[in-house]
Amino acid sequence: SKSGEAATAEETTSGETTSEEVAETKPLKVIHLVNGVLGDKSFFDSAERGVKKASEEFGFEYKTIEMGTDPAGWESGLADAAANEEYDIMIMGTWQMVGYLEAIAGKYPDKYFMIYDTAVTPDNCSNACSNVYSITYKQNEGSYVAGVYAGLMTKTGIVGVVGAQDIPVINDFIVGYTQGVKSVNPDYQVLLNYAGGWNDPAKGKEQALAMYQQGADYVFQVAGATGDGIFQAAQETGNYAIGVDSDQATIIKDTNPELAAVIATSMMKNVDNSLYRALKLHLEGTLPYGTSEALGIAEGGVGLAKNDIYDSLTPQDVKDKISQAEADVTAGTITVDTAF
Amino acid sequence: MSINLVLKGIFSALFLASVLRISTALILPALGGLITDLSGSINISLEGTMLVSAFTGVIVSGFSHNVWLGVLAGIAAGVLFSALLAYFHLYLGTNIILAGTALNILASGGTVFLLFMLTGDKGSSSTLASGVVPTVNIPIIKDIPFLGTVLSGHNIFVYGAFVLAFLINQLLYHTKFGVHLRAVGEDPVAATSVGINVRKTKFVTILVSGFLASLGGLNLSMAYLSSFQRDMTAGRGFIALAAVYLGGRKPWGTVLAAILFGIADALSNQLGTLNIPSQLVQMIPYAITIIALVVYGIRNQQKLIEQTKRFQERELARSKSEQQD
Amino acid sequence: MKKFFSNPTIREGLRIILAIGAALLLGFIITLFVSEDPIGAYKAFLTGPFTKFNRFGDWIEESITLILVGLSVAIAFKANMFSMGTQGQLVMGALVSGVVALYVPLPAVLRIPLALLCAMLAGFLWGLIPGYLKAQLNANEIVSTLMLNTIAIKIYDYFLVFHIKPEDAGYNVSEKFSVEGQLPSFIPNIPIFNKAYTLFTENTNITIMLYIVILAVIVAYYLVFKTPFGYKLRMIGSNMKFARYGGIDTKKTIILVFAISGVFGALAGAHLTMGIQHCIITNISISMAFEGIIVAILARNNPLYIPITALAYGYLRAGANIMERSSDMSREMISVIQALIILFVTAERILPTVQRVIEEKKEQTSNKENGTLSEGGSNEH
Amino acid sequence: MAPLVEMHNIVKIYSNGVVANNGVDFQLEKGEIHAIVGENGAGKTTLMKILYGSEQPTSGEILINGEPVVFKSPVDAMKKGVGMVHQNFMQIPSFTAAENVVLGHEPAKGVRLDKKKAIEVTKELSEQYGLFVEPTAITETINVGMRQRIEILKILYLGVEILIFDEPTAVLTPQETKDLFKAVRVLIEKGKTIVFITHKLREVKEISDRVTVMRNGKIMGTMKTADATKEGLARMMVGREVFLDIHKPAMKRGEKVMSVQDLSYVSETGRTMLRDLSFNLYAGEILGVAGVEGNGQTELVEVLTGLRVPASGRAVVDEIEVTGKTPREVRQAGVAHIPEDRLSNGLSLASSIDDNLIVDRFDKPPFKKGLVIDQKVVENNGKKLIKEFSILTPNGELPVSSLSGGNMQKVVVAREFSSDPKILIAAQPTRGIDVGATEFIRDQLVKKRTDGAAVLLVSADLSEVMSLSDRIITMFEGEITGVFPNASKVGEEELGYYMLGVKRQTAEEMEAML
Ligand SMILES: Nc1ncnc2c1ncn2[C@@H]1O[C@H](COP(=O)(O)OP(=O)(O)OP(=O)(O)O)[C@@H](O)[C@H]1O
Ligand SMILES: Nc1ncnc2c1ncn2[C@@H]1O[C@H](COP(=O)(O)OP(=O)(O)OP(=O)(O)O)[C@@H](O)[C@H]1O
Ligand SMILES: [Mg+2]
Ligand SMILES: [Mg+2]
Repeated sequence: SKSGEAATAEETTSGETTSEEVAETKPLKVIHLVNGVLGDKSFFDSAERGVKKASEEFGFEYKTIEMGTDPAGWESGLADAAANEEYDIMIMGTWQMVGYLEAIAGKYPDKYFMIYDTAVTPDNCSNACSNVYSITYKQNEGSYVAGVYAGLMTKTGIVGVVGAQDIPVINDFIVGYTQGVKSVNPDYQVLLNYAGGWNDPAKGKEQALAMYQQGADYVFQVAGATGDGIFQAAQETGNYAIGVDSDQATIIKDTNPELAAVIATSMMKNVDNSLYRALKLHLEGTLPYGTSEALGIAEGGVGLAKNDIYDSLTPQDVKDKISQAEADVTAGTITVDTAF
Repeated sequence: MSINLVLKGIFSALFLASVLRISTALILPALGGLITDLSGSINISLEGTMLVSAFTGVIVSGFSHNVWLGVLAGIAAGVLFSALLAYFHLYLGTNIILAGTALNILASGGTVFLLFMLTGDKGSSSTLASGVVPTVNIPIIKDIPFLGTVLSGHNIFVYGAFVLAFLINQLLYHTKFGVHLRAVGEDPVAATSVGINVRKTKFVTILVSGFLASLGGLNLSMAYLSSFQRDMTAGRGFIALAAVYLGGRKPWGTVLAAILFGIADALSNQLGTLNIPSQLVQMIPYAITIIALVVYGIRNQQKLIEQTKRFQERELARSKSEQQD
Repeated sequence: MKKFFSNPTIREGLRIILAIGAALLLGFIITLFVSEDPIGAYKAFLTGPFTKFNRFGDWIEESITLILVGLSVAIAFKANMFSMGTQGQLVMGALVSGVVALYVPLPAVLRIPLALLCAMLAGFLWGLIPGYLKAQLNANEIVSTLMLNTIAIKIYDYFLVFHIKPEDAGYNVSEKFSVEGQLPSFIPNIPIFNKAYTLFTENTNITIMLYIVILAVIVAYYLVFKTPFGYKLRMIGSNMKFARYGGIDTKKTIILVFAISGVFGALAGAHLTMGIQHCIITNISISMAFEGIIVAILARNNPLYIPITALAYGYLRAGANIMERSSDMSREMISVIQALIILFVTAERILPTVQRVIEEKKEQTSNKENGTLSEGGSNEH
Repeated sequence: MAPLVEMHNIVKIYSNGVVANNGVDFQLEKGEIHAIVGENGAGKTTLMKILYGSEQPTSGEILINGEPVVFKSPVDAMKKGVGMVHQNFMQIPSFTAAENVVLGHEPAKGVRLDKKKAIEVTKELSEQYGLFVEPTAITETINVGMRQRIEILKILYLGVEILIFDEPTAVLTPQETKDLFKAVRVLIEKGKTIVFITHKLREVKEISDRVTVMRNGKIMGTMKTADATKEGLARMMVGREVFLDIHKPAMKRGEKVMSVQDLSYVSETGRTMLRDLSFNLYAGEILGVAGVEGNGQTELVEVLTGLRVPASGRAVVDEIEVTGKTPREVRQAGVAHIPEDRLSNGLSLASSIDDNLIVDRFDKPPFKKGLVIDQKVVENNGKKLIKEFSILTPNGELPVSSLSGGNMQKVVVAREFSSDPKILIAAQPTRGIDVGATEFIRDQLVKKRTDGAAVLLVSADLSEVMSLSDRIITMFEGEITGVFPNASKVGEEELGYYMLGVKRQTAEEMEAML
C-alpha cells in the first residue's frame, strides 16, 4: 500500500504534534496489521480509514500489511513488525490476535500496541500489557437500536438478520438486534441465518431472498462482503436492508444510488473514529495504555447511520423513538444482552 | 423460529425459482468441466476462469456503460485465460492440475490487484455502477400462477444455461468435433491413428470450457449479482467439477447433479432460519451429495443382483416347465 | 551440444534452472512496474526466510505442514486415486489432537503421543469413508472427498462452538493448551543446548514435529516402495484390472490407501493445533491441504522427493509473505508472481522447446526430436 | 518399374536404446501379398510402424512409387495410401462400429453428423469386401473378430492402397481366419497391396506371394512363398531347428482336482453367457475348450478364476468352493491363470518386468521378508525367469511397455508357469507368440501336465487345442455341446459341427465323460 507516501506529501500542518516522548528523535511510524484482507467495506476498511485519516491530519507515516486469511502467518507477521526498528506503534484488530499480542507486548516494552474490537488480559502479559491499549465496541448496544428501528419500521412483523459465521462477535450483534426488535413487539419474529463465510455475496443474496420470501421486510446484514448480496436482494424484492460497521449507503450513494436507497440505515461500528481518536491521544501523550475502553453509544463507538436515506425513509415518530432508545441505553435504563 | 414460515418458504414457487438461480451458477461451469473431462483433461481452473470473467465483465461494463460490451469482454477474458491453461498444459508440458491451480491463484490475486488499480478498492466493485444483463419474462408462461413464478423472470443466463446444456449435448454427440473430442478423451492413440489432432482438439475443448466457465462468472457478477467481489466464486468451480462426476459425465446428468445441489443449497437457506446449529444446516448440500453418491452406487449394485435373481427365476421357471413336459 | 542435452540428469537440471530463471525474471519485471523499490522488494522475496530467525521458523513450520499434506496427497495419487480429501483429514486431525491435548489429564510424555495417535486414528477413520465409497460403491472420489471436506470443517466448527469453546469465551477458540498438550521444541531443554533452545523457542515454533516428519517421510517411502502394501498400491495405481487379476485384494487396498493418506493429513492438523496454534481455532489453515497437491505432483508422488519440493515451495510462500510485509508490494501482486513461478517451473517442455529452436537453427535437417509423441493428458485421472 | 514401396537402410533406435531395426531394406511390389515373419522382438512391427508413420526412423529413407516421402504421422502416410491394421485395436470402446469405421472422417450434413450415412457406408464397405460387421453395435461389447473387421473397414474407408496387417489372425477363429483370407483376396482383386505379419507359417504358405524373414532387427531374406518351406522359414527365423510337432508322452490321469457344477453366468447387460456348465478336471490332463470366440469361453475362464461372479452353480477345487471368491482366494487354492487379454489384465505396462513377475507372490516368503519385500529376491526372480523364458530385454527393471508384443506374453507365461500351480487355466497362451516361443510354451504346458498339474486350455487356435489336449469339450452359446475323451481321435470337421451347435451330445451321453 502506498498510502504512506501520499500522507507524507501533504505533511504540512503537523506543527501541533506534541507527544514529547515519541516525536523528538524520529518521525512517528505506525503499522496497521490486518489479519485478513482489506476491501470488506466495513470492518477492516473502517479501521484503515481511521488510521489513514489520522496519518493525513497529524502527518505521520504508516504502512498497512494484509496478513491474509490463513492464521498460520499472523503470529509471525506481528513478530516481524514488532522486531522492526522502524515502527513505533502497532495497530491490529480482532480476538484472533490477542494471544500473539499478549505474548509479544512484554518483549518490546518501548513499543506501543493498539488492538481494536477486543481486549487483552493484563495478567497474560509479562508487563501487564502496560504498552497495550485495547478498544472494544458495544455492538450489542448499536444493534439493539437497529433492532428497535427494524421493529418499528416492519409492516409484516417479521425481520431478518444474516450473520457471516456463528462466532461470538457476530452473535453479539444478533443478540442486541433481536432484543431491540422484541422490545417493540415481543411477538415479532426475527429470522436468523448464517452465510458461512465473509466473501460469498451470492449466498448472502439467496439467504436474504429466502427471508424476504418468508415474509421479512427488513434484513440486517452482519456478514462483511457477503452483505453486498443482501442489499441486492432487498433491491430486487423491494424490501429494505440494514448495513453494518460503516455507513454503507453513503459509501456507494454516488455511484450506485438505487442500491444505496434500500439500505435504510447502518449500524456503524466506528472503528475509524476510535482509532483516529486513539492516535490523536497518543500524540497528545494522553492515551491510557494498559487499559481497555469499551465504546458504546455514549462514547460514539457505535450508532445508527442517520443519513439522507434514513431521514427520508423514517417517519418522525420513529425517529423520536430511536432517539429515546439511544437515550435509554446511554442512561442505563435499558441493559442490552450480550453474547460474551 | 417458526417452522411454518420455513415450510411456506419451501413449498413455494419462489423456492423453485431460487433453485434455478443457484443451479445456474453451477451448470455453466460444470458443462465446461464436463467437456474438458470427456476430452481427457481436467479443468481445475474453472474457478479462476469464472473469477476473471466476472471481474472483466463488471469492469468493462462499468467503465463503458455498455452491458453487452462487458459480457463480450468477460467472455474474451475467460477464453483467453483458459488458453493459458491449454498452452501451458498442451505445449509446455505443465501438469494440468498444477497449471490449473496456479491459474486459480493468478486469477484470485490478479483480479484484486487490477480492481485496486482501476477502482482504488480492494474488496468489491460496489462503488462502480456496472451493468446487469436483462431478465426475461416469458410471454404466456409468466401469467400462469405457479409456473410463471418458477420459470419466468429470470436473467438470460438461467435460460442460457439450459440452452447450452442442450447445445453441448448436441455438440458432443452429433457433431464431428464432439465425436473427436470424446475419441481423444477415451483413447488418444486410436484418435491419432485416424488423423485426429489430439492436441488441437484438447486445445479447442479447453477454450470452449473457458467460454462456458466465463458465462458462469458473468452470471455471478452481472446477473445473479450486480457487482464483483474478491473471490466471489466461493468454490463454485469445484462444486461444478463434482457435479460432472456425480452426473455420470453426461450433459443432462451433470445438469441434474447441479440442480440437486441447488435444491440442497436452497433448502439449507430456508432451514437456516430454524433454530438449528448453523454448522449442521450448512452441511446439508454436501451431505445430500454424498447420499446421492451412495444411493447411486447401491442402485448400480442392486441392478446386478436383480439381474442374477431374474436369471435364477427364469431358469427355475424353465426347469419347472421342462419337468412338466 | 546434443550429447550434453541428452543426459537426463543434466537435462532435468537445466530445465529447472531455466524455468526458475524465466519465472523469477518475469516476476522481477512485474515488480519493476509495481514497486518503488523493486530491488529491495525482490531481495526480500528471494532471501527473506534467512533474514530473521522467526522468518526462518516460518519457513520450516510451513514446510512441515506442506510435507505432511504432500505425503497424504502423494499416497492417494500414487494409487491413481484422485483424492482431494486431505483438507478434511487435516481438520479432523486438528480437532481430535486438540481435544486430547486439551482434556486428557496426562503428563506430556503420555499426552502428546496419545494426542498424535488419536489424530492419526481420526485421519485413518475419516479416510475410510471415501475409501469405502470408492471400493464398495465405485463412488467418484473427487466428489466424495470434496464434499467430505466441507462436512469435516462444519463438524469441526460445530464441536468447537457448542462443546469446546469455554462458555464465557469471547471468540470461537478453545482454551490454550497447557504445556503438557503443546509439542515441545525440537531442541531438548538441557543445559548444553540452552542458548539454541532459547533462541528457537522464543522465535519459532519448530517442534519435535520436525523429527516426526522426517520419520513420516521415511515411513511413507518404505510403505510405498518397499512393503507389500506399497506394491499393491502401486499396482492398483498403474493397472487396477491387473492388480485384481493378480490376486491383490483391491477393495481392501483402496480403502487402506485413503485411510493411510488420512493418517498423514491428520498429522498435519495435529501439527497446526499442537505445534503452531496451541489451541483449537476456527479457520485453521485449511487451504494448505490443496497446496499439498502441488507439492505431491512436483515430487511426482514420490515420498522421498516431497521434503525437497515442500521446502522449495514453502520457501516460495515464506519469501512471498516476507516481501509483502517488508516492501510496498501488495499481497495480490505477490500471488500473481507466485502463480507464474509455479506455471513456469512445472512447464516440462520449456527446455525441449528452447532446445528445438536452437537445434533447428543449427542443423536445418528434417530429423527432429519428437512431435507426435505423448500428448501428456491427465494421467492422474 | 520401381517397386510400390522401397525402404532403404532403415535404422530405428528407441529412446531406451533398443535397436529395433538395424539397416533394413524392404521392398513391396504392387498387388502382392507380402508376409513378414520373425521372432518376437525381431522388429516387424517397428518396421511397419515406420512405414505407417507412427514411428519415425532414426535414419533411412522411404520411397513410394520411386518418390521419397517423409511421414511425420499416420496422417501423412494415409495421404499416400498407407494404412495399418493394428493388433491392439485402435478403436474407441464406447463408440458404435460404424462410428469407429468413419472416425476422423465422419460424413456430415452441415455441422450435424450424418449418422445414417455412416451406417450406410459401413454396410456398403462391409458387403463389398465380405467383412461382416454390425454397424450399430457398441464396440466394447463385440467380439474380437468383428473388431478386427472394423479395423480393416476403417482403413478401407479412407481409401488406402497399401494395407498392413499386424498379426491379424492371432485372435481369430479358424472360420474367421478363412473369412479374413477371403476378404484379403477380394482386396487384391481390387488392386490393393498387402503386408501381412504373422507367426503362423501355415498362413504364410496359404495366403502370401512373397515372404520376408526378420531376425534381430535385420532382414534375413525375402523369397517367393512357393519356394519356401515351413521348416526352412522357422530355421531362418530362429536360427536353429524348430520342431513344429509336439512331443507328448502318454497321459497319466490323476485325481479329480476341480469340479464344475451347473455353472451359469449373466453379463452386466443381462445376457446369459454361460448356462448350466458341468465338467471335471483331473490332475495330469489337458482339457481343451474348443469354441468359436464369443461363445462363453472368456466368461468361463473369468468365472473360474474369480474375476466374475456366477449367477448360479459352483466350482470346487479340492473341496474348496472357489466360485464367488476373489481372484486371490482362487489363486491360493492353487489355480494359475494366463489371461486372454494380456495388456489389460495380465500386465501392468508401466511397471517393471520384475514387478510384473511377482504379482501373485509378493506377499509370501521369500519375497516378503519381515515387513518389506526383499528387492534382491525380486530381482533374482526376474533374472531367472527372463533367462528361463528367453524374454528379450536388457534387464528386468524396464517397464513392460518397452517389450515387443510377444515378449509381453512371455512375461505372463513365465509368472504363471513358475507359480507351481495345481491347476493352470490358460487362455490363448500362444497368441502372438513366435514359432520358437510357441514351441517352448507348448512344451511347458505338456510338461506341467506330465508333472501332474491339471491344465484347462482355451484357445482360438483349433490345431493347438487338438494337438495339445487329452480331452476336449466344445462350447456353443454358453453351453457344452460335446465331450471328446480322446482328443487325438476326433477330426477337425467333427469338432466344427459341435462348435457351431450343429451337432450336440445329450446330457446322458456327456455325463460319463465329463
Ligand atoms: N515403444 C518402444 N520403446 C522401446 N522399445 C521398443 C518399443 N517398441 C518396441 N520396442 C523394442 O523394439 C524391439 C522390436 O520390437 P517390435 O515390436 O518391432 O518387434 P516385433 O517383431 O513386432 O515382435 P513381436 O512379434 O513380438 O510383435 C523389441 O526389442 C522391443 O522390445
Ligand atoms: N502402451 C504401450 N506403451 C508403450 N509401448 C507399447 C505400448 N503398447 C505396445 N507397445 C509397444 O509397441 C510395440 C508394438 O505393439 P503391438 O501390440 O502392435 O505389437 P504386436 O507386434 O502387434 O504384438 P504381438 O506380437 O503381441 O502381436 C510393442 O513392441 C510394444 O513394445
Ligand atoms: Mg509386433
Ligand atoms: Mg507381435
